[in-house]
Amino acid sequence: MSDKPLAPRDQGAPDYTKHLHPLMLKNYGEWVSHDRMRPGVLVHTARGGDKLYTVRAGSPRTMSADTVRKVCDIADKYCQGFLRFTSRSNIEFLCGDKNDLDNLIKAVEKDLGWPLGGTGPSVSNISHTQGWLHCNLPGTDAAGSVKAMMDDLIEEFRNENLPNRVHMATSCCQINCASHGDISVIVQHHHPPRINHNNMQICELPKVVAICPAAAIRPAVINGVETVEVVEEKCMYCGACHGQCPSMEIRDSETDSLSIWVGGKMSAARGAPTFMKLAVWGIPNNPPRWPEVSEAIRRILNAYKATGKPWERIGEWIDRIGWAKFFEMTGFPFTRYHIDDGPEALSNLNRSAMIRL
Amino acid sequence: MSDKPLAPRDQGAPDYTKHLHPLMLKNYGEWVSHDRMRPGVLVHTARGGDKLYTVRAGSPRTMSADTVRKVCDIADKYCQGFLRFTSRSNIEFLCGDKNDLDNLIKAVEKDLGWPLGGTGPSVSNISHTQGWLHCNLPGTDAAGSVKAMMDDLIEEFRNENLPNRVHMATSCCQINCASHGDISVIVQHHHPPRINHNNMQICELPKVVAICPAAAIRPAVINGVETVEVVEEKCMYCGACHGQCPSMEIRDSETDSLSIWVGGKMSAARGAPTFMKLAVWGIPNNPPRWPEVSEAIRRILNAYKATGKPWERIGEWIDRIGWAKFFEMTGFPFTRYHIDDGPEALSNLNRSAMIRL
Amino acid sequence: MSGKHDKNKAMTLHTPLLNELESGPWPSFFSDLKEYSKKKPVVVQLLNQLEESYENRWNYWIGKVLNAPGYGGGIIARVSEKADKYPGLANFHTVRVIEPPGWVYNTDALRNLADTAERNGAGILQFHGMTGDILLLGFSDEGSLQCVEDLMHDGWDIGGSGAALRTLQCCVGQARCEMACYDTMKVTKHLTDSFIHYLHRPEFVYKFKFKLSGCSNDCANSMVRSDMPIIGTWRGPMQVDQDKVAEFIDAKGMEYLIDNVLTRCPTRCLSVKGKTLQVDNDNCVRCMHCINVMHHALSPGKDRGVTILIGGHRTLKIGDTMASVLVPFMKLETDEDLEKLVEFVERVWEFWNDNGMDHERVGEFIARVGMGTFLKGIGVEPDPRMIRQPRTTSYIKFEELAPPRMDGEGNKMPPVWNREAEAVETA
Amino acid sequence: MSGKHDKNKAMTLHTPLLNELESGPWPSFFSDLKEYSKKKPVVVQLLNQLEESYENRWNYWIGKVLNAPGYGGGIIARVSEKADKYPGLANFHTVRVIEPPGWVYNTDALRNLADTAERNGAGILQFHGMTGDILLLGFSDEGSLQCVEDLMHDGWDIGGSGAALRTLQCCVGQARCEMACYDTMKVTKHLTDSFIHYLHRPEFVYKFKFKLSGCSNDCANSMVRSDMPIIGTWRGPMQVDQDKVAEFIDAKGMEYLIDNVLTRCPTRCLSVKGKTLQVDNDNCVRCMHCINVMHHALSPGKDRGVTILIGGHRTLKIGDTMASVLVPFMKLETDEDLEKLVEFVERVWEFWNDNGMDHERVGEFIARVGMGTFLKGIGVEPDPRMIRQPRTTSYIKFEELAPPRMDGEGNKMPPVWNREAEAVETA
Ligand code: SRM
Ligand code: SRM
Ligand code: SRM
Ligand code: SRM
Ligand code: SF4
Ligand code: SF4
Ligand code: SF4
Ligand code: SF4
Ligand code: SF4
Ligand code: SF4
Ligand code: SF4
Ligand code: SF4
Repeated sequence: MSDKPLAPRDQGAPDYTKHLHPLMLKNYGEWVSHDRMRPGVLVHTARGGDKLYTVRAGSPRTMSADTVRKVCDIADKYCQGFLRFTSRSNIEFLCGDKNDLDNLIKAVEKDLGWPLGGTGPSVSNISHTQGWLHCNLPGTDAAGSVKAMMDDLIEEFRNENLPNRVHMATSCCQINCASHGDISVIVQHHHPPRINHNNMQICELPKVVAICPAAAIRPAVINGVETVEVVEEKCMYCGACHGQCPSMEIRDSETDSLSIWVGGKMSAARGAPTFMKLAVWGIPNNPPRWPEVSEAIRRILNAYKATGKPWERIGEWIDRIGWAKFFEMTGFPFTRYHIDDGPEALSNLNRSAMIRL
Repeated sequence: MSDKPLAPRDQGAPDYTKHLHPLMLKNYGEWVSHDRMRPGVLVHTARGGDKLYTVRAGSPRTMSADTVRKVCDIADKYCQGFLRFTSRSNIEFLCGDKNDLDNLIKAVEKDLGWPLGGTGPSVSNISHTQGWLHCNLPGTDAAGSVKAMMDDLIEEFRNENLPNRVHMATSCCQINCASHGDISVIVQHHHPPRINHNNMQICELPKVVAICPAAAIRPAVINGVETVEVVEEKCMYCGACHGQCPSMEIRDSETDSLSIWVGGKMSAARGAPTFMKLAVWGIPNNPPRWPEVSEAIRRILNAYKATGKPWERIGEWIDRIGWAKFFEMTGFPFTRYHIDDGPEALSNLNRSAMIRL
Repeated sequence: MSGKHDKNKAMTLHTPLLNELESGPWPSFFSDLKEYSKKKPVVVQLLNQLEESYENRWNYWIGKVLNAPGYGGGIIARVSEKADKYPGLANFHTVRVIEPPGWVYNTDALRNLADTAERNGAGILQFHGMTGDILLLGFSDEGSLQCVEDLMHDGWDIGGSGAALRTLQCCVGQARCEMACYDTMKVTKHLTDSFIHYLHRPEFVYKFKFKLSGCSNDCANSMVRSDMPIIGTWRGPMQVDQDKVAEFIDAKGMEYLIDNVLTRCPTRCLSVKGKTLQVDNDNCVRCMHCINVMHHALSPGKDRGVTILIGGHRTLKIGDTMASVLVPFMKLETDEDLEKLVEFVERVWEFWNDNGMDHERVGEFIARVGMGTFLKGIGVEPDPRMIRQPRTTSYIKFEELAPPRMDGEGNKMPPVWNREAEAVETA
Repeated sequence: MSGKHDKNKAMTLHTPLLNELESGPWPSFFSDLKEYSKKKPVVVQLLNQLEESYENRWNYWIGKVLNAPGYGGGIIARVSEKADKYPGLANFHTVRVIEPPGWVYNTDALRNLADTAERNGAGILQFHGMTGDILLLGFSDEGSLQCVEDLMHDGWDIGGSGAALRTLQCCVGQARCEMACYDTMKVTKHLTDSFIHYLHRPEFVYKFKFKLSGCSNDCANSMVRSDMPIIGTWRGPMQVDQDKVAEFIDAKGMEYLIDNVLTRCPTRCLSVKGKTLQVDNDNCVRCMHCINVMHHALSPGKDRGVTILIGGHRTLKIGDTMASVLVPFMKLETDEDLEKLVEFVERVWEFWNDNGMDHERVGEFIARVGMGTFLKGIGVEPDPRMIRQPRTTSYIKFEELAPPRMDGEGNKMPPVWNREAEAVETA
């Protein structure tokens, strides 16, 4: 350790003005419109006429220090040293000079090897989480499965051929640090936690008892050890306890499976935000490339592409054609598990005689 | 008692064919259209061209044997002896001959003294319950308050001047045997039940404990008597226990009050059926004519009449103009009790940034 | 007997508050009963007690139990707390009578009811109770039993009460309505007669109500007031009379058509080409609106049947509960169809009554155990038309996947995701 | 030290499964790290462990707690179960760093981050974590502390974790978006700096997240992923450039306008007269759709501000929870406005933390106690714009009416129904 003074220094957020491209700083709050020049390239126009060019490319989110340096080299060369990342972990090179655009694009695609796209009605980058790379809870990987899915979806990323934007997400355990979107992949556990009673001393008992949403955990003494037990009937396999207490293991490499959810939306455009809904479950957790996941996603996107109308997000499209049609078009089975039994169970039923027949 | 054989005979429902007007029997399933000749008078046309005239009038629902006989006299004279009641307790005289119509109408209005109306976009008869006339649970009356309200609403019953049909209801306790509709009046209790511990033996303890939706009742021994007690914090003053066990008194003549609910709808026309929503609470329970109730209803109907569009039921109208506007137009205060805390609490919140500003 | 216990004790009517209910244009039940009380002394007592209720905002009735021999319901027995003062109200019961489906009457029948009510009791009738029954009010214990006996003799039957099947009610349907997609009266009678045992003898965990509407206008009020709404509907194309469409447009104007028909269709499946109306029948959800507005031009399709829903009831204990779809479509025409329905209902009852808790309506039961479990219990395949949207809750207990583990051995992933679709094939 | 405990133990990369992630057009984090592992031996260990995870579908990380002195969060500490085999992974922590609002960077700053990450740890960076932080991966205990120290020195601050305020995130906003209705970056920085104490020291019952979007397109993902979304909006009329409207119609056609704009407005408050667009501004709910489609012609109104919502979070424990309106509108421009916001947030926190249970997000807390109680607790008047519709549950505990009774004495009806409206006056 150095002998410099230690934290805390409570410095707060960086001064963003130092990180803004000069045109952004100059025209802050003065932007009046934008256009998409081609997939992956935006131009924003300011009141005074200034134009800022944005080249958006898919980033893997996780990168080595060397790759970060490569990115900086490009930005230094064509962007006066400024760039940004998007809320979906895409990179955006900010360029003030139209004449630099072609070289910038070449550098991004060739030197960096990152594809342009993710703008307009395309499939953008997939929000994701730590997976086996770093978290203590994952039942599957995140960055690896994103790589596999995006390889498959590359043309949907590079082009703007969908009815509206498709925002995808994938997470590595049921907690779902990322998973909410038009299409989202979730791991599911299928058993109550296995309890390692010998290791239990490390856990504050009341905390894990309190955290259980199903009130399924109760203190118990087993072989003289103070521990907990799980009432199997009540447990809903959520894994909340596992996050709190490593001695309660929720995962199972044989039975953990993946499910796909559709129709999540945060924007209020045309209608209130919506939760995502279960499309298909029981997909095998199949590293290194999870081909079954990609196939299922493809089925959804094909149906959406074929019958979605402009500006319809996936959830809006299904609402219009009806869920029966969605299951028919995708071929996913509709099972009793598709029928909600959570807090919104009653309002998710068809409480009317309105039916497509 | 006579010496005739006693029940049971399990005879089932009456043979309706014997109760059908000859034109109904002849054209059963063959009706092709209807028209409203004037408020309170319908004509239904059958495929073959037959026409059946219906004269609908407001009935008080509760009537003496003599009044029933008067009704029969009229039907015998002009309706070949056939009539019916509607699902809202209106009477419908069924008439096969157009030439009888005028006299029939005169007889209904003059001899019987019942007003024609309740058809099309009008306020129809108010569904109601037993009240102090017969039930063991009422906190207010039913037939009497309907009389008072309908006196006030008579022009809305007699004319078809509203955007769409208005179906009203009123009930005499929180159980609400009748109350679901476009506008509906509900009694509300404001305290946990008072328990008459000495009388408690008449009640099956487990039954009343089980019935409590809030799990607020628990067995107790008080002064050596086996009885129950109520956890005040949990009790929601629903009165379910009172219905089960007369020793648990939920009513209070000083504090019971009335509330008005709007926007209930059973039909699926234009959209799924909807629950009714709280409009205003804390209206005094003020027999014999409950003027405050009539005033509140009037405020709602005036606003509806002024800004509702054709075919909009009350709930649909409010959805279009927004609830803020509804409270503004009616002058009812919006209070924190208007915010739901029941099973649909979360989905009744505005879970979006969509706001009229 | 002293006057105190004389049921017909003479008494002066004293009703200053109730008198306020005599003015005004709406027919007054009070004026009617006041007049009638001249003939029926007990009605004076009734009105005087009612006056006390109005004065004190308090009720004086207490429930008790009375059954006709062999029956477990149909009489709602009430005794007055003020029986000392009003001996005629010591027992003052209501008898529920099953109405003719659709509430249609010939006057002989009505007169017969009036006579029976008057002969055996206070002579007060209500058309109708909120469940659909004819209600006859004001009988002593013996009067009630005699009334039941007389009703039986004259071909009537008594209605339901308690934890039993309740009296059914239906809209006027095909008897006088062009919208009716099935024979509501016939089905109501068939179900009533088939299940009359369950109506008369409380054997359920709680009450069960059917209401039958000929179309989704739901004039029988089934959606939130019956455990099993049966609602008429159709498959395939709606019937459109294009000549009448053109007439409608000529009469009302195009703007009226747009504002009141096209833009009000919940699935926006109507469009107009010139003066013809195009219906995207695959997306029509049979809401009835366009047919209501243009009923001369439009009518339900020809392949008709019903949608059966489940679980509606009012507010006790989980709050108002709207029924939801259980059988998206079934034909209900032949005797076979009717038998299929009867068997189906029995399956529903069996599962509910075997597993429901005391005083638990079937809708509350479903809310507790989940619709998925309920469907499995009654042996019905899930269908996406039963839901507004699939689950939004990500925690699921997959029974296929879970059970063996607690016994120590692991189980393998069944090939669920690519198994054959099941529900989309259900009719 | 034996090789076994050598953190930089040389090891051959053995990744047959992971190699499958090298083909295909999408940039491969694996290829990048594989290349980088030539320089950083510990990355070989990391990738070899990851390979084992791929092989066994199993995870080998275990959590532990590590804090920089004076801090209660910001380091996510992980130890490997396979530390014997991979000693470099014995401690392999992540440091969360507060990003510049809007994720904007100059390259000096980025290079500085890369250097710090490489110098003190494994040299792996993520742009960005799902909460918005910059994530630096792979530090030993000492490396973590040194990294934090270096970051501080270079002007960075570390992010939130645990039961504390979390790092804020906002959309690019006014820096590059014409839709932005307020200065998301400024507000994000202001709130971060004002509340930095709460971000660094876990003193809450559970985590609390802000996300800030410049308009209701919600590019910052606030609605279901933050406890307090702050979303830009406006009062009064939207801005319409009728010339550009005409251009739009000429270019795209009237049918396109109808199908993609007019009929897609959720409150149907748009209409067209000739080539001008009429907006019923009273009924516009600021959904942004028409502006999105016609962004050359339409833009938010001039009187701008924010809507503040409350209670969003993902699925633990009550399932996905959408935020709902708390403050329908407030201006957020002056220093005073900002201070008002800070005070308001503190009031919310106080009530939540005084009454919330352990591990209870504010949305879960509201779901438990009810929004009515919550508003009372934080001293905010109810407003109909907070709800989609008033209560549908008829059981209500009116505190004004209830309390005295249990002590024996009755209380009188307060004149509630005709009291002055309160909420409709709230701005
Ligand atoms: C850069 C970014 C903001 C940031 O600060 O990082 C951004 C930028 C823009 N968004 Fe966004 N959105 C960004 C994430 C989002 C998100 C959040 C997310 O994806 O997780 C949403 C909400 C998603 C949801 O609803 O679930 C989002 C919902 C929208 C919408 C609403 C779409 C809709 O119809 O529902 C618009 C409007 C539109 O498409 O015209 C929009 C429009 C835009 C515009 C056109 C705004 C503008 O005038 O500059 C910008 C991009 C043009 C383009 O074609 O891509 N942006 N946008 C984010 C880019 C993410 C990416 O790399 O793909
Ligand atoms: C007679 C009756 C059925 C019965 O078997 O008794 C009946 C009869 C008709 N109803 Fe109804 N409805 C009757 C109770 C209802 C109810 C139940 C209720 O009021 O409790 C409803 C559901 C109420 C709800 O949604 O909460 C009901 C919702 C409708 C609707 C849907 C209205 C809407 O837009 O939501 C229509 C369609 C229409 O108005 O064109 C309708 C239409 C009709 C038509 C036009 C059907 C026809 O072609 O004959 C009939 C009456 C004409 C008229 O102008 O009144 N009827 N109708 C009931 C008369 C009650 C009364 O005395 O007022
Ligand atoms: C007579 C009637 C009101 C009327 O004046 O029309 C009535 C009267 C009573 N109802 Fe009802 N209910 C009547 C229709 C209804 C309806 C409407 C309907 O059937 O469409 C409902 C709402 C629909 C439903 O079933 O949910 C209704 C929901 C209740 C409930 C609450 C049920 C629930 O699950 O929410 C109770 C309480 C109970 O069952 O414990 C109840 C209980 C009662 C009792 C038996 C009170 C008691 O528990 O002792 C009342 C007897 C009064 C009396 O002295 O006659 N009554 N009750 C209606 C029956 C007449 C008939 O047979 O035709
Ligand atoms: C790193 C990150 C995922 C990523 O790869 O980006 C992450 C990783 C973890 N999350 Fe998360 N969450 C991350 C963003 C989120 C988000 C997204 C967001 O903030 O927008 C959510 C959903 C939104 C929300 O807060 O509801 C999220 C919901 C959770 C939850 C469930 C919270 C809930 O109330 O539902 C937990 C469990 C808990 O808190 O007990 C959790 C717990 C965790 C823990 C700390 C696991 C644990 O309990 O030990 C993970 C540490 C992983 C690691 O080794 O670094 N993480 N977590 C994200 C934080 C990076 C950053 O600081 O920028
Ligand atoms: S989703 Fe689960 S496993 Fe993945 S990073 Fe979040 S907490 Fe960890
Ligand atoms: S998995 Fe979830 S429901 Fe089961 S014991 Fe753990 S916390 Fe409770
Ligand atoms: S609403 Fe209540 S008081 Fe009135 S009849 Fe029904 S149970 Fe009796
Ligand atoms: S009033 Fe309702 S909540 Fe209160 S004790 Fe009785 S049954 Fe329970
Ligand atoms: S429910 Fe339909 S069929 Fe029955 S009366 Fe009403 S409109 Fe006619
Ligand atoms: S019945 Fe309803 S859903 Fe069908 S076309 Fe008519 S309005 Fe549309
Ligand atoms: S949320 Fe609105 S202001 Fe922010 S980037 Fe998205 S469109 Fe622009
Ligand atoms: S912003 Fe949305 S609500 Fe407002 S006019 Fe445009 S489309 Fe309609």
